Amino acid sequence: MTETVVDLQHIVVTYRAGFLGGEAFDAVRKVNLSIRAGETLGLVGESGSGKTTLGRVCLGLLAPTQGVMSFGGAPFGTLRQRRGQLSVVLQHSEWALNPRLRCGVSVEEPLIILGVTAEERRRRVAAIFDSVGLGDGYVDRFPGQLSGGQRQRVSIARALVTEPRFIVFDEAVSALDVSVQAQVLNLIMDLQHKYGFGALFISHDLAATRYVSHRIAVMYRGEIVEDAPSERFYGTPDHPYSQMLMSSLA
Amino acid sequence: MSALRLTGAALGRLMREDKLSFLGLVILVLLILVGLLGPWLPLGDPTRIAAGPRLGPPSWAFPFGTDELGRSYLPRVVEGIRATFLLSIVAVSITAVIGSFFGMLAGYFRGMTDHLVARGADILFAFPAIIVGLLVAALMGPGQISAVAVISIATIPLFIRVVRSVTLSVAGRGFVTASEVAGATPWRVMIVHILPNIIGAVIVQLTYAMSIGMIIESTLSYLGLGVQPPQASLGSLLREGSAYLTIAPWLVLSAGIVLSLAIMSVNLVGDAIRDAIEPLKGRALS
Amino acid sequence: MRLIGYLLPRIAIALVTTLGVSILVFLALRFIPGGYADILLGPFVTPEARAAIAQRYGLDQPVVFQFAHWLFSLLQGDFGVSMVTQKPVIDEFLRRAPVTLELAMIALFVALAFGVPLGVASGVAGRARGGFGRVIGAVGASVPDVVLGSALIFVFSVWSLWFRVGGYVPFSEAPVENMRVMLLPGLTLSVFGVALILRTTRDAVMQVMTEGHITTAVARGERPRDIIRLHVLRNAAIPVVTVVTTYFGFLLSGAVVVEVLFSIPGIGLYTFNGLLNRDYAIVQAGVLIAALVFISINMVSDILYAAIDPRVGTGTRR
Amino acid sequence: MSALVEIRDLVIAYDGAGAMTLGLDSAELTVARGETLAIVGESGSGKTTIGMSIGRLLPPEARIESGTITVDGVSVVNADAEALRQLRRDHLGFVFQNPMTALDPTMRIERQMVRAIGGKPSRDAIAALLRRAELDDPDRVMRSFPHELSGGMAQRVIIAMAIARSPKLIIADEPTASLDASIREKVMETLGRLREENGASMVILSHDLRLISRHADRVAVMYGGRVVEIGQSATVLERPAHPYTRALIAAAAGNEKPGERLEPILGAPPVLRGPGLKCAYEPRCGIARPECANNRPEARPVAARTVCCHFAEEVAAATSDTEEARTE
Repeated sequence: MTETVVDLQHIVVTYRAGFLGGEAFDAVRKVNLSIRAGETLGLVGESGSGKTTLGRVCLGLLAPTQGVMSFGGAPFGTLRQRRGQLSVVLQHSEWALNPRLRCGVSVEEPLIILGVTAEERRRRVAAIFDSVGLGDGYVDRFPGQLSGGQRQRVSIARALVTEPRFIVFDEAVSALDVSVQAQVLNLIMDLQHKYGFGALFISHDLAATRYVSHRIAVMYRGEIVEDAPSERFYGTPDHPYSQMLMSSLA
Repeated sequence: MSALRLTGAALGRLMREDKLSFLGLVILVLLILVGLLGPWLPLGDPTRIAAGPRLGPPSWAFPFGTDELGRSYLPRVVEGIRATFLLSIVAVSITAVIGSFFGMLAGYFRGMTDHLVARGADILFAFPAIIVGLLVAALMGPGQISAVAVISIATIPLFIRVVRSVTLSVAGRGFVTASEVAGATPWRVMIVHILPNIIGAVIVQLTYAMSIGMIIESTLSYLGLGVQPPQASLGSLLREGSAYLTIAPWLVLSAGIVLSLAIMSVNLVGDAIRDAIEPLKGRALS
Repeated sequence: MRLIGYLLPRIAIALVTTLGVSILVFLALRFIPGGYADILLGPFVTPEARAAIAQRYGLDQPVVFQFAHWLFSLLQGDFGVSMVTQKPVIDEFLRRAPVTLELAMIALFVALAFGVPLGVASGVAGRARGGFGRVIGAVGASVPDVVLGSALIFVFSVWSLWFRVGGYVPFSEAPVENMRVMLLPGLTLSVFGVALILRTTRDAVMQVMTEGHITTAVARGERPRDIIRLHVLRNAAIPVVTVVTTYFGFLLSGAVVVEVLFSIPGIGLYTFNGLLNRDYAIVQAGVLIAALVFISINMVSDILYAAIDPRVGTGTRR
Repeated sequence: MSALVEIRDLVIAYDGAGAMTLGLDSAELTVARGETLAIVGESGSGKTTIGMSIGRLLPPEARIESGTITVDGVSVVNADAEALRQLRRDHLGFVFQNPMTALDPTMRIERQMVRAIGGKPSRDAIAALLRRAELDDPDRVMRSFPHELSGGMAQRVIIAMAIARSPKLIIADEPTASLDASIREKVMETLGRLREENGASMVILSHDLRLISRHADRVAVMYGGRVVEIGQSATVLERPAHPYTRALIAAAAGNEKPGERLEPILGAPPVLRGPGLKCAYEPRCGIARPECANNRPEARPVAARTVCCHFAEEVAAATSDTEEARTE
């Protein structure tokens, strides 16, 4: 069960500013990373560290300037070919769901794209709503009628409905209140035990990341300066930058 | 809530909060009804020659007076309303379809598509409407079809720009990214996610394009480039009436006032829809 | 440095647009019913003259050469020859340009003088639904020039009140007479401008008022007058500049109907008469000049953006 | 020496689309002179509303229904525009959450500083003020536009503006929320030092419990538009007497043991349609009893702080036991 889900080798992403090829800026520099099934890798860094860019590379939304991203041991291919195998949960819960569609319809979409039959879709959508703790009637509600935490649960349900092998959580709890954050963090951990997906948990909040991840990679100015089991971050990590991040938790 | 009750409530709130727009809505509905039901209304026969004195002033029998052939001008103006509305609606519908399609493509695909569509819009935008009218009249000769073409050419660039910017903002939202990651094709994303979320802005632009369309139609027809006799639109009636402007001003004024009311009502309804979609909350400075 | 990096692409875009416009006009004129060539040559022309004109316009060569030839002659200022007067069309346009320019200046001045202040006042007044700004904006934008012009002509034909319709006199020769003729059409054109600028300014001001730095200014206890003068106006300027330049571009090249109504001898009237006389060289030149004016005016507004908003051109999204 | 700020029985309502919601449900609060008071609360708790109401900087759709707000004896609720303007200019200093949107994007920093200081300050005076806010290259900062500054520098400019006219009270709305963790601590230290140098009081609105414990003398916890617990920071954070405060501390990730599970607060923050007749926290409270659902607890002193809970003693006692258990 511990096959590698996502593997990044020497990934470099260069942004070229300006119309006539202005100065180049390396958002990600020579990153090597791999995530196994059932494991959550926390990716911590401040704004501008390149963590979101790396997340987009892992999702196949952004082709790296250099380096190879392989998925399940094979070249990534296209999102179309990989449909149903990976998904994403994003930060702002007010835009996580299409306001015009009922929650059930939003969660059903990945199954429609996979070509699953209507009967099977209805069954799996109902099941996934229960497993995220939103049974009885939430399926037919519109996102506008839900609280931030509930909307985030629906987007997690959508991310899980095709039982993908890999999920990226990009600042998925940062916009939530502290009390609701804990609910969603626990939900992510419980669902990982149940479905065994590999996860990349991107956040600027070391406390939340440390709680939910098995391993943590600290990113600073496009490079990974430390990659260690999360227990290390309850004590004193090696790299000075990691220690500085820890100081804000004291 | 049934759609009927929903619109009823919205109308009620509109009447209380925004009397101006409500007035606009009432005028628009009245004009459309009169335009559609004209022939069955007791307004007189638009074609009956010498129904009254030639160039007679407004009177009970002929509320809008009579034209140079003694025809009552009221039923002719009513016929004109229908022609002007119909012509503008046809033109604006073409604009909406083409404008939304290319605007959405440019806003969603970005890159080269965006540049091509933007340059295309810039090229069309460079021609003021009436100048396009001259060119089209030279090409296809005056008439309803060229009027429709001119209105579309003049309003498509505006439409593309608005739809493009709205699409840009919607495409950046989480639910679009999530659908892309799930492997949805660009077409599915546009139809299921983007279109329903920009339809509000499209409708607002539609009303504004309608009012621009009616201005263009009346100007073209006045210059003899638009609707030609025997067909009649508010613009062509303005043209006919202007020949007798100083001696029988009621011809031009009646058609002109009705045309202005039509355009104003469409503008006001557009404002109301725009405020309903994203209310602009100002702020007191104290 | 910032400006060059920002303007270079803008200039490139303007050139591409100009090329596109000229291709469009060139092709349009070629598909005129009855064939551009026949119309250009006219039915009564002797064979030799026909050959000479064909050679002059390169009508025998493939379309691409014709276009290159046509474009090259344009760049040298040769906008073709009027079929009626056989004189270069460009001279007539240059002779009439000041008239249209004067009309445009009057309309723009009135539109700015009323549109901006009313727009700011109405915007600052905020949500007042029945705001006077909205009423003026709605009415002004809804009365077509044709209707307003006709109404003014009728009123002043009955009680002349110093104004005169027709009989244009250049400002240099007789300023008062000139004003008597030009004020009415100028005002007619300005009404739509007032409404357009008023609505845009009002929306821009209301939008700026919701921005964070206005809250900071209020929290600092700045006087409302100062907040408007120093913070609101400049931040609301870009949308207003956009609409003003677009409107001015329209005035310079699209105000045909007012020139026809008030028989003002500007380029609009000249182009319109060109169409009536099927003198397509005039129509072609008129359309091209209108588009070129519009494109260059938009270039001006791009430069103004960079001057007003320091973020423009540095890639920071506004 | 009366308190600098006294808020009594304040009710503020928000007119949403069609529905009215209560921002504050007869809230009580006092800020002593020279004190740093932190107001902690989640979305909908009313913390921003009460903080901003001190300077009556409320959004247009907010209405003060009833209650009084006095700053240094001046009533804010019925102050006319001019009096309010002078109060803000001379006695209040504001620091906002997002420094990038709080500065005029089209105006250089120097001119904006002049607006804050008022009158005709010399360049050196402005530079000195910026240096006090620990901006080491004031000349460059003065010449730049807001978008040319980093988040941290922009926030320091705003802090300099806030203390420009040595206000009696600084109101900081989530001052470090949009800053990176590395500079958050330094910016808070600067703010605290400048407050002390001016002898001003400060109100900090925040949802970050750790930040509060290091920088505030007292802390007020808000829930459902009311102050449910207020007292010395150490007392309240180490031995909370209100079930919500305790649950909030337990739910926050950061001080749990590796592998230890966080205790989330089930349900979601309340939306108040009208005055509360029962304890607003009752639906989510772990120790709720019938009495909590019938009558609304009033503020009363318990274990050296003020609490709105019928069973505060029980909560205070319970936390002190688990506290010992945890520290062994």
